[in-house]
Amino acid sequence: MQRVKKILNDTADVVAETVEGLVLASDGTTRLMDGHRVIVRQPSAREAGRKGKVGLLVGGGSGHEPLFSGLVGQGLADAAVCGNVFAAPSPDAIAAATQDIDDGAGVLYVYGNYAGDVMNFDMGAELAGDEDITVRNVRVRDDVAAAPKERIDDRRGIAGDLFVVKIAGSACESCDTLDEAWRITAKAEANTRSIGVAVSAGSIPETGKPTFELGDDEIEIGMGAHGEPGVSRQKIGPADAVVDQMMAALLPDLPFERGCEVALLINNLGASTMMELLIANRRIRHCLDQAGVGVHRTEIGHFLTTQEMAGYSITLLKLDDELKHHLDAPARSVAYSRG
Amino acid sequence: MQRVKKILNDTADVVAETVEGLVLASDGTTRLMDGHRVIVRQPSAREAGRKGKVGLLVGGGSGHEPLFSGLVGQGLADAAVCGNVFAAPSPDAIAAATQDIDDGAGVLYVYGNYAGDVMNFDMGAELAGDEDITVRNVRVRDDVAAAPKERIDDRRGIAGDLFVVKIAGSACESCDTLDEAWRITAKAEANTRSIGVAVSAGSIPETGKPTFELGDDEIEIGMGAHGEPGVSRQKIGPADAVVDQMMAALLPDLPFERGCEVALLINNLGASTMMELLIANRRIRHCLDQAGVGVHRTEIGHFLTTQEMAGYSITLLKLDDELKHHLDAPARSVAYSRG
Amino acid sequence: MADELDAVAVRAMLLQVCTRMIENTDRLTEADQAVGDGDHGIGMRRGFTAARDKLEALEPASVAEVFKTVGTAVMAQTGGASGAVFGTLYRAGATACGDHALDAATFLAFLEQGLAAVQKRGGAVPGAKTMIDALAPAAEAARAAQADGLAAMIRAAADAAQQGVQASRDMIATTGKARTLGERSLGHPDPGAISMQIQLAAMQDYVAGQRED
Amino acid sequence: MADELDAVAVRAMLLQVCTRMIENTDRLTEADQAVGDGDHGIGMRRGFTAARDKLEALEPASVAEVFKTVGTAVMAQTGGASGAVFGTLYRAGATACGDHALDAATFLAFLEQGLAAVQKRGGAVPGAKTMIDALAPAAEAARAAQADGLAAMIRAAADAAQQGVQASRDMIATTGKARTLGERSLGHPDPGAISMQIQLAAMQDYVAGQRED
Ligand SMILES: Nc1ncnc2c1ncn2[C@@H]1O[C@H](COP(=O)(O)OP(=O)(O)O)[C@@H](O)[C@H]1O
Ligand SMILES: Nc1ncnc2c1ncn2[C@@H]1O[C@H](COP(=O)(O)OP(=O)(O)O)[C@@H](O)[C@H]1O
Ligand SMILES: [Mg+2]
Ligand SMILES: [Mg+2]
Ligand SMILES: [Mg+2]
Ligand SMILES: [Mg+2]
Repeated sequence: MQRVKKILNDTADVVAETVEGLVLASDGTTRLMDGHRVIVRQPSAREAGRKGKVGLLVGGGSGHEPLFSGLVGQGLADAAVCGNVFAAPSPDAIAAATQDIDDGAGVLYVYGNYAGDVMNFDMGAELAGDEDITVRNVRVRDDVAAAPKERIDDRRGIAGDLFVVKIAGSACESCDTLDEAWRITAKAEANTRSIGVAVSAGSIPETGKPTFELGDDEIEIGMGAHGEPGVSRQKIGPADAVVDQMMAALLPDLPFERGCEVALLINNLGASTMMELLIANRRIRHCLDQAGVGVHRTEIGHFLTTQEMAGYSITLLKLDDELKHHLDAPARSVAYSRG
Repeated sequence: MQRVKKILNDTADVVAETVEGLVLASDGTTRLMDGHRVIVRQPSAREAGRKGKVGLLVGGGSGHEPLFSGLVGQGLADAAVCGNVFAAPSPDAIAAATQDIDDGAGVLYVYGNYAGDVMNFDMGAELAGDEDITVRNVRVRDDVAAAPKERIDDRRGIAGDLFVVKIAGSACESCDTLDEAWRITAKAEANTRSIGVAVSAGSIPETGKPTFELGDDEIEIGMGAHGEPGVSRQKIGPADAVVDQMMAALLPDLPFERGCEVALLINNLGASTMMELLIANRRIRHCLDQAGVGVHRTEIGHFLTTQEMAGYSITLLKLDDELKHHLDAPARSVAYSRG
Repeated sequence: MADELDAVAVRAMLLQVCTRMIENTDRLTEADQAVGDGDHGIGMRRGFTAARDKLEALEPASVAEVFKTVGTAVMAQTGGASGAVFGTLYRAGATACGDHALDAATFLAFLEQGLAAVQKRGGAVPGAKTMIDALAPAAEAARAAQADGLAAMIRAAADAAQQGVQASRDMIATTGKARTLGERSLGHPDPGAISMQIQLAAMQDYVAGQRED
Repeated sequence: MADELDAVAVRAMLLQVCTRMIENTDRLTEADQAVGDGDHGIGMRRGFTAARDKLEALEPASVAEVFKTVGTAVMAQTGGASGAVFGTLYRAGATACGDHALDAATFLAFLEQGLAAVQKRGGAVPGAKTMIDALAPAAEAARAAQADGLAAMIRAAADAAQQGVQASRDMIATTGKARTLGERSLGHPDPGAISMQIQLAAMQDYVAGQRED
């Protein structure tokens, strides 16, 4: 089979070149750590006059750009550690990033709940612990398709990362202690639910091959952010039916009840058209109206991608006043500038 | 041939459903005009206390989302008129939008320089003229691949639309007269140059067919925003070589000379990965460094798409203090929030 | 042989035009895929479907009203370059009809005023590979057939349009979305010219059918 | 027949492991495409290429140093789940070696301590369809072959790992990226288990080659 067509240099260099390009795209607001694929906010919080700030470290495998690396900046993460494509970063890089951003108040890690990330971030935290740095974790487990609610720890992190990192960024900016920033971030994580669908696969640049095969008329419901299989593979129906099925999985899970207010994220997994996402949004809002759920804020576009996978995910974050405050706080980065 | 796979309802309804979804995505900051596919800022400038503001109307064919409709908002356009997929909007919709936003100071039209748009916007302006509304046009002609510089009026508008609309939005917000807003916007347009490349085609939802065919190892240099052919079709080389070729067409055209400062836009035409754009950014910055051109601001992502076409364009806008001021002014919309 | 058509007959003739245009959606789309952005067929289908619906609902008071109805529907619903040019053709052409029934002189005026309006609107000259390259020869042939009556004039116009479509193959586009193709546009006929020819051929067939009655 | 390997020989044995792992890139990637995210082969290639480079530059002072070199390189360069688990296996296994040459007892300790560390690190139990399902039976077989010397022990371990790979076909994944596949993971072996088996088979072949010398 023909390699998937892309405009690349040597495929072994994609991650190194991507982080280089990301730093340049930040117009001086980030830098690359020496010897590691770690993108660090510049000036640092301390350099910008904010002493003793709780550090926020995010990261995971590459290939999902603009996340996580695009979320380093004011009101967001202090650093992002970038693994290889679809592979968690290594403990040494995580530890180095932790040391770089710690200013005495400890560091909060926010990352997706995958075996690889958990193991590597845990090892990184242990190495950082050797340097007397306190670390706490929030692992994003928003994908309702990954496991039933009773086994929430088996759920993986998908586009809900965006909201959790956004809120963590604001919390770490404003809270005095790591524990307080952790509490708010953990609440955001606990209130976030997502589900994705895909109609065609992405590919890993080094292999050049689609990571799965799907029939010409098939859709995968519950697709993971690396092309991991979802809950069902079926004939692709009209957009409204697809959305209805996704919403039926999302709404009862938390649950999102009548009278509650949410932030809504429709995330493009890669090659879907914005048109499809906007058409979905119509129906999502219809479903939310029916359920009596209000929308405080909508995000729609490419945030956590799976290379050129075609499909999208829907994320709902249930808000209270505290979460709303942190969600609406200003933020500036390559991938997310608001407020 | 199999239809291109997408998540849609009835393909005849895509535009109607897309504008509906866009308005909902704006969280109350836009509304849809009765009887027309026109998205209008809400509250209007007048309702927000800004009397006699110069109106800014943008628009063109649909299928390029998030532009133009995603650029309606504070510091940006007062309204966007949405044609069918790849088809300019009709004169009656343009005239209706013009009347809706005019507050006595006249209306500036900003749109891409295509025969269809020119004819329809001109007719719309004539209809508006019948109602004593003054209209001025800035037609974006940024695509250097479309015609040689001597025939600049034969050039079409591609992603440079973003910068021109951004600056027009700020100018219309702050200038007292239509002529002054026009002057600044026309300067922005005159200083903008773009070029695009594509490795695979987008499709029009109603036909479900790719709009062109390209060999498995081919790239089209100078690809238009509707899949119109470019200047050459060749074997796809490494990313750095592709970028070098694009920059060699861009830099001498204005020209962008040693010591000048630019805004840089790398626009995803649809299905390319952010990774590819970031990798390109690396090389673009290298080329700009070599040419002694500084970058004031970088935008990178999906702005003017061609459905699921894979490829990207590079836009340079040469800045002076006035343009920089208007480029940096705050803006809020579905597609573009900064500052 | 009807050498004059009243408003009701013109309505029937234009309904035939609508039907033919809708039937040719795929052909027109494919032609536009070769040299443009691939939407001409669906644009024309939208426009002429709207025109058909308006015509079907219309109790026509005049020939002018029939032409204008088509032009207005096409302009509003097609969008793009072709919505503007064909909308302009029918709307400007309508003003040539006055209160008259459609006879040879009126049809010639329709084509000539329509052509002038299209050229004024879009600024394209003959040879630029547009629908003008079917319309201009049609108008010219109509003028040459002035003395021959309506049916012969429409046939002459349709034949000339057909030749115009063929001639457009050898033209390099200098306007519209085919413009940047340059030499690559050679060998492909212009989509809008094909549309123009289909419309005139539909009129010809209608009038020929009338004649045989 | 070498029933004890010094640090230089262990280095040669692990170079053989690196070579085999690099050769199996495509097979491992395909296995991961079936049940995971399709990157296992390229991850292992990155990790074991780095390990090979480090080993080639190494003047090994001890067996422990050789194992640790591999573990550290794999952990730093592979990333993902497999970087963590194989990195942990070699690094934790290294601590079992002390200053000894590699004999049967040391190899058994390597496997058992490595296994324990991997289980502690990732929390996966046997039957969860991971590399543990090759490693645990290998360690068990090694213990049973305790009295038979190093070469026989490695052979027994490699054979058991091979059976573990087969057995993993019938397991439903409950960890890693295959987790959500549920029943759909049935029939496919675990990629990491295949890697474990390839590594033990490479060791076995090395020791067998040594013996024939
Ligand atoms: N300036 C012009 N004058 C006359 N006809 C034009 C002009 N520009 C384009 N056309 C016609 O429009 C046709 C294309 O129509 P269509 O595909 O519907 O519009 P678009 O180019 O906006 O996609 C061309 O084939 C050509 O015949
Ligand atoms: N918790 C765990 N314990 C042991 N091995 C694991 C665990 N999670 C995953 N693995 C192993 O890792 C393998 C996948 O490795 P790889 O594809 O490189 O990483 P990733 O899953 O991060 O893409 C699985 O086949 C499995 O053998
Ligand atoms: Mg992986
Ligand atoms: Mg068009
Ligand atoms: Mg067209
Ligand atoms: Mg994997």
